[in-house]
Amino acid sequence: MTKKVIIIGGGPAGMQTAASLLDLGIKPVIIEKSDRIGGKLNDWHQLFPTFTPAHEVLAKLKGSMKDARVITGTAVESIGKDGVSLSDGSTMEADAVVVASGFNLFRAELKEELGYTIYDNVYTTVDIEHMLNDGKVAMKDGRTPQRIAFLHCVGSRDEKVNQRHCSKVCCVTGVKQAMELKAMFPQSEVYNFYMDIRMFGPGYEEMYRRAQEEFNIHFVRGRISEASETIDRRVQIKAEDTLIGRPLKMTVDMLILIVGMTAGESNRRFAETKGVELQPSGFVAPADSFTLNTCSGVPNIFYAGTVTAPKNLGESINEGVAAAQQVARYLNRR
Amino acid sequence: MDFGFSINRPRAVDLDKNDLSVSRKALMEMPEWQACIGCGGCTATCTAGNLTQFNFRKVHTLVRRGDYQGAYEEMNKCMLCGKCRLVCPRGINTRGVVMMIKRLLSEY
Amino acid sequence: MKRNSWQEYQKEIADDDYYYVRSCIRQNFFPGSEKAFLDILRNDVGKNIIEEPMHTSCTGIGYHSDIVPMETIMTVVARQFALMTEAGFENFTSSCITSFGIYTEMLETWHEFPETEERTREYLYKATGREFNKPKNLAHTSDVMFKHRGAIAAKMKHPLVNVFTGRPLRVVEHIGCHYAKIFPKKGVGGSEFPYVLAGMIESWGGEVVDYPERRHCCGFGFRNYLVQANRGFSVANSHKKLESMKPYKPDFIVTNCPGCSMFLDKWQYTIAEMEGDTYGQDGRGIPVLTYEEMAGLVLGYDPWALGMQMHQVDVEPLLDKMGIAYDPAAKYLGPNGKFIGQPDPAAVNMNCTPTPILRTL
Amino acid sequence: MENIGTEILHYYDHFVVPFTVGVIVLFTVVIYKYVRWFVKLPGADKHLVRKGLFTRSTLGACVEVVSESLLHRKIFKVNPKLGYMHMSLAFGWFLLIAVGWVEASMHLTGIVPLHAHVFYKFFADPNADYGVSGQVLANVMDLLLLFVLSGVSLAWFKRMRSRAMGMKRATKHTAGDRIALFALWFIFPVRLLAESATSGLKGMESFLTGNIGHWMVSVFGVYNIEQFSGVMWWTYSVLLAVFFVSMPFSRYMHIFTEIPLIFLRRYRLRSTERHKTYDHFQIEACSRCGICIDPCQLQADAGITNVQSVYFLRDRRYHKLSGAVAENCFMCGRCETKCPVGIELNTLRLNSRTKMFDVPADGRYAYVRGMDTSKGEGKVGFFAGCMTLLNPKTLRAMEAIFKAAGEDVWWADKDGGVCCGRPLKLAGEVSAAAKMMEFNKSLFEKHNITTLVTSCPICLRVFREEYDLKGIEILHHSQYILRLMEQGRLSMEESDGRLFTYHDPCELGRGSGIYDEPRAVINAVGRLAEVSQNREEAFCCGSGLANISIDDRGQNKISAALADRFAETGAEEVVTACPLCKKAIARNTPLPVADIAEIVSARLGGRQQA
Repeated sequence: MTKKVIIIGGGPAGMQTAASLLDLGIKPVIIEKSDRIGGKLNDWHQLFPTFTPAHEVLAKLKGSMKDARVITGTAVESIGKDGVSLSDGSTMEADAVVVASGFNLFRAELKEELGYTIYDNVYTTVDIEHMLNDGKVAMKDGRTPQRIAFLHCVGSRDEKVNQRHCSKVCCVTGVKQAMELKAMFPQSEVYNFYMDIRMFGPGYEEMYRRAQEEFNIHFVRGRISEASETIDRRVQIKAEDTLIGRPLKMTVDMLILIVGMTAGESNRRFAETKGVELQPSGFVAPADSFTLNTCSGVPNIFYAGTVTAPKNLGESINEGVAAAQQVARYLNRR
Repeated sequence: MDFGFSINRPRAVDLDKNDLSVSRKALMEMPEWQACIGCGGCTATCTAGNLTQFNFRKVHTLVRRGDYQGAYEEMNKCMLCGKCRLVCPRGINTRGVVMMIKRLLSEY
Repeated sequence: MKRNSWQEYQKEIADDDYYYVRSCIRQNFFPGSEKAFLDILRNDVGKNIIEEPMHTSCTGIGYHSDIVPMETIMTVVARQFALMTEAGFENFTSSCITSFGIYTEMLETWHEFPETEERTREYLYKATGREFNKPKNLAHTSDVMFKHRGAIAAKMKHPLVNVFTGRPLRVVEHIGCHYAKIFPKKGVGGSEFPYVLAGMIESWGGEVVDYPERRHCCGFGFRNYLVQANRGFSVANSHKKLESMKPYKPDFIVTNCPGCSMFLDKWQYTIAEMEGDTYGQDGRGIPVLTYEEMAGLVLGYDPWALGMQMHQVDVEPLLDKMGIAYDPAAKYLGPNGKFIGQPDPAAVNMNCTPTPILRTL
Repeated sequence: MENIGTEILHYYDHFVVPFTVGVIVLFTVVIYKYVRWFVKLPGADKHLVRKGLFTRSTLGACVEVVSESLLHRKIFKVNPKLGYMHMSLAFGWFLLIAVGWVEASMHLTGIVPLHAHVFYKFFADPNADYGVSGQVLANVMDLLLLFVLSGVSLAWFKRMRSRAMGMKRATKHTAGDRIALFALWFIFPVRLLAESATSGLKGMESFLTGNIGHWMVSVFGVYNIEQFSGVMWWTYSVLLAVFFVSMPFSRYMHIFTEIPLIFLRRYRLRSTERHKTYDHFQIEACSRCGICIDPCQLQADAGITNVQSVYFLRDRRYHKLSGAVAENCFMCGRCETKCPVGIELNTLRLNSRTKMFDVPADGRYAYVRGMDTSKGEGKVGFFAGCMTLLNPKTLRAMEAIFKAAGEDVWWADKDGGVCCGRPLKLAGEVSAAAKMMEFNKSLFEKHNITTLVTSCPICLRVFREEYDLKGIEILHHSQYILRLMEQGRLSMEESDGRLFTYHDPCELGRGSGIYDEPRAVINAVGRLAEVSQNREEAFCCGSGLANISIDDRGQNKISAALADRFAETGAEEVVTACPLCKKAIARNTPLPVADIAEIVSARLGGRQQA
């Protein structure tokens, strides 16, 4: 008797779920809406806090799940009791479904006052990862930046854009990129504007300290509330340096918005299934947040990765392992 | 002409106009100074701060931002007792910071 | 300028039949502007607009200076609406940004707290025996002008183009804070990238200057100006804006708020006297226009009929650039031909030699 | 006149010119320096010299000159191999000169110029028979030369392998030092060759130079050796000249300078917080032997290798002293106790800082004027000090002890007070420190205390040395507690035999000479297991306030290096008597760390009192 398991999403969590299911003798199917697996890991350059090239991790994941069946270019429209319906109109039966559909990146355009897509030299951390992958980080007109500002918590902890949650990994991402850019442009000055620095993971705080001490990155506690373009297409920013209680203004060559994680856009659709509940943040709610992190209210629907909350890569991958275990337990018990 | 008022100077710390050369030099000499996370432990335990408005954290942060006005005079309130160094969670040589600010900024 | 986001902030603006209320202070500062608005709307655009002589101040300045209580201003606003209702109009348009903000604020308050509207109706009735309908459409007069910018463009005589170079004039637009900073959705383009004036400028051939302190307040701020001790703060705001726009070499500034027109213009004089800083071409200042004046010039109105001699910064260099013919001798003559007085030359416009004949008068 | 000229010319050869010039330059410079320094001494110091000149001090100085400048007794004590090297060079050379003088005076006739004494073998008459005394003297001279050469070879060896000499690190020298050193290394080997060649040619007998000379002549032939001897005498003279000329400008200035220093020191001259010319006698008496390098924990534990006293004195002497070098020192005093010349290293470091950082302090600390946050009425004052305020256990323990002893206490700074001033002083800001001192002094006087107890050795030292508190006895709390115990005012529980180890704080031990009282207190409440290096040799905790530039990593390394030493003793608890040491030790030691007051208060009999 072969049991059929569908994994929604071919990002790191989905890939690891597939790999772990294969280890347990279950052959899963990954349904990936884009045309390749790997999810957003495809876009990243180096991973914090070790500066490991993202493609190395991706290659490992790919290698461990190469026997799984992968359907790309197909999205899951809805999840039912006995399977899923797909964007091509077909349905696919399954004994269990693992939702590993991930997160969406916050659309920085929504923070209009920061000028993303309006001013030439406002970027997001995602743009920078792309530039790093392309091997050239530069201003719009190709000049080398002399002054760079990072703004933390763009689309996180912000009532004004209905993102009340902390996206958790952006702090360390911003610090990582600050270090990468400073290493690339040693003559430049790099400023990080933050509300809090939340260095929750192992080695993160140590990396933060290196950023300060060895890379001489300036950390200013205060949120940039306004950005404007100057005549030479640089960006004038205004913040309060809350530690001195004075407004602070400066002109930078690049303003980089450290964008947070928002709930995946498919969560809402999936939540139409009874037993799949959303949290106020829009992320899917696990059955309980201590012992059943990868389980839903439906016995044969499971979760892995950032579909339930912002997580770092290691946590997402671990959830793939955990979800596979839960799936196997469920299938064996039946 | 007397207007009965004059144009207020902007309160903003302007990193475009501030002369950052001294602060750069200081940070080069003492990179650990940049590791300050603004916890305020130094200011809370400060012997001089117990008796005056002297706020070490604020003054040294201003200096890092290139705002040197009055920093020397403020640092002269310090008694160099070293309590701040004992409490600093980031291990910053706070007394060294005081001495450096005084050495570099005596003419400001 | 990739500012397409203004399109996300659209507001409905009535097309015709406006009930018009004036501003308290503009009638003194820029007396030609409000008349020009009515003339343009009636004669050039062909719309129906009524100006009811019974209307009063909205008491907004008193309100923002903490001397007019909430209940009072609500009742005054209600009375204006009652006059509109009695006149048979539904579209309310206000010449003043402060008033526009007040009307918006009161309508929003009534919406959020219906009991306040009930109480206001009661006060109004007890005091005057009047009743009112809330306007179907509320717009600032600049919104109305924006709405009809295409019709004006069709009749344009002097586009916003430098006749010597053939290039668009560079225009700084400045929006009054109470236009969209309080209720961003009530302004065209919202508060970050307001489009109400920019739309006019672009329609009439000019180029909008986007400078870093574009959104900054002019510094009027009621109590900041009204109390002499605070004026240093007020002027500092205009100073900051002027410094920020300086490198863009704007040909003129246009605003939609009575206070902003006044302060961006007059503070240039103060700053020149205090610090010797002058702005604009050859240090002759940057002319500050109301949008009505801008529309009037575009449509070929006589600058002196528009009241532009009342400006602190001389507008002649701008008129020359636009290729507008004017009579220098008539600048300080009123409509009846009588000399209305002339300011002494000042640092800000020293290079503009006063007309010798008039000096002797 | 002509006679004299002929007689001098009798003992003349061109090769003596470099030597003669060298000697003239040497003595001119040395005398110029000494006279200038002495003339510029403050009047009070000159008075001390006049007062001491005809006392036993002078006699003592003479003895010390022999034992230290010639025999190098102190170096012997620290490091016998190094001592022998110095003694063989200094004492051996001295004897070569002295005996050589006797030999030349006895055997040369007429007016014998200086160089003829030095180059005696060259000018000696080969045909004259000086009898037994001549034989004896020639062999004694050879013996002395051998003695010096043994020292020289040790010096060569030391350069190549300093560890073999019992030194972990040897001094890094300046170019001038290297020239002088080079000359010194070759002077005696060349002298050996020159004298041997001449002995061989002239047929003079002696066990070393004579035998080598005969052998050389027999092997290489008379002609070659004649040529060779000319070259060697020239080389010898030039080497001496090079050495003499470079001497006053190199570390070898110490050879002479130690002598006046010994006399001046015997006359009770001391360096102070402000520079004076006496400092030059100390600075130039430094031989850069490098004995101060090994005890320095900055070098041993923190890897900081350019700030040790030898380098500090060198930089200061050549006007190259940087703030960074002057500041980077705990002034723990470990090097000072080892210095064979007895240079006041801490004081000199301090007055360098004063010169660099002291500025007029008028108007500073105006905010303390009229302030008084003290509490209590007692005649015994307790000054916790800034650092003790971060050690509330110590403070509580002192409270309990005072209460148990029934002492009425005046608390000077329980709710925060004004710093004692020593940290400022250690940073060189002596004028500012004076303001603090002035304030605290008047506070003590205002409250009419008769005893001042402090739990901070830093404060203790400045109270004792600078405050001039007349009629007020100043005690460290360890001394005070011991006194209470001895007076029977503290009823203590029976010793529970707990095994403690004790860390000597620098400021308390080497700084104030208080070693025994804390030990007595510990022995009264338990047992004491000493760490391997204690008392005068105790290590610094790495937290000393005098070091303004060391970073936290460096401090931590020094503190971490101590941890094992405490563990080795097998003790259950580390006791110290300084709030800074306590924190620094606790940072890296797994054992509990307590202030001496804590272990006493924990054992006060009848706990109801505590």
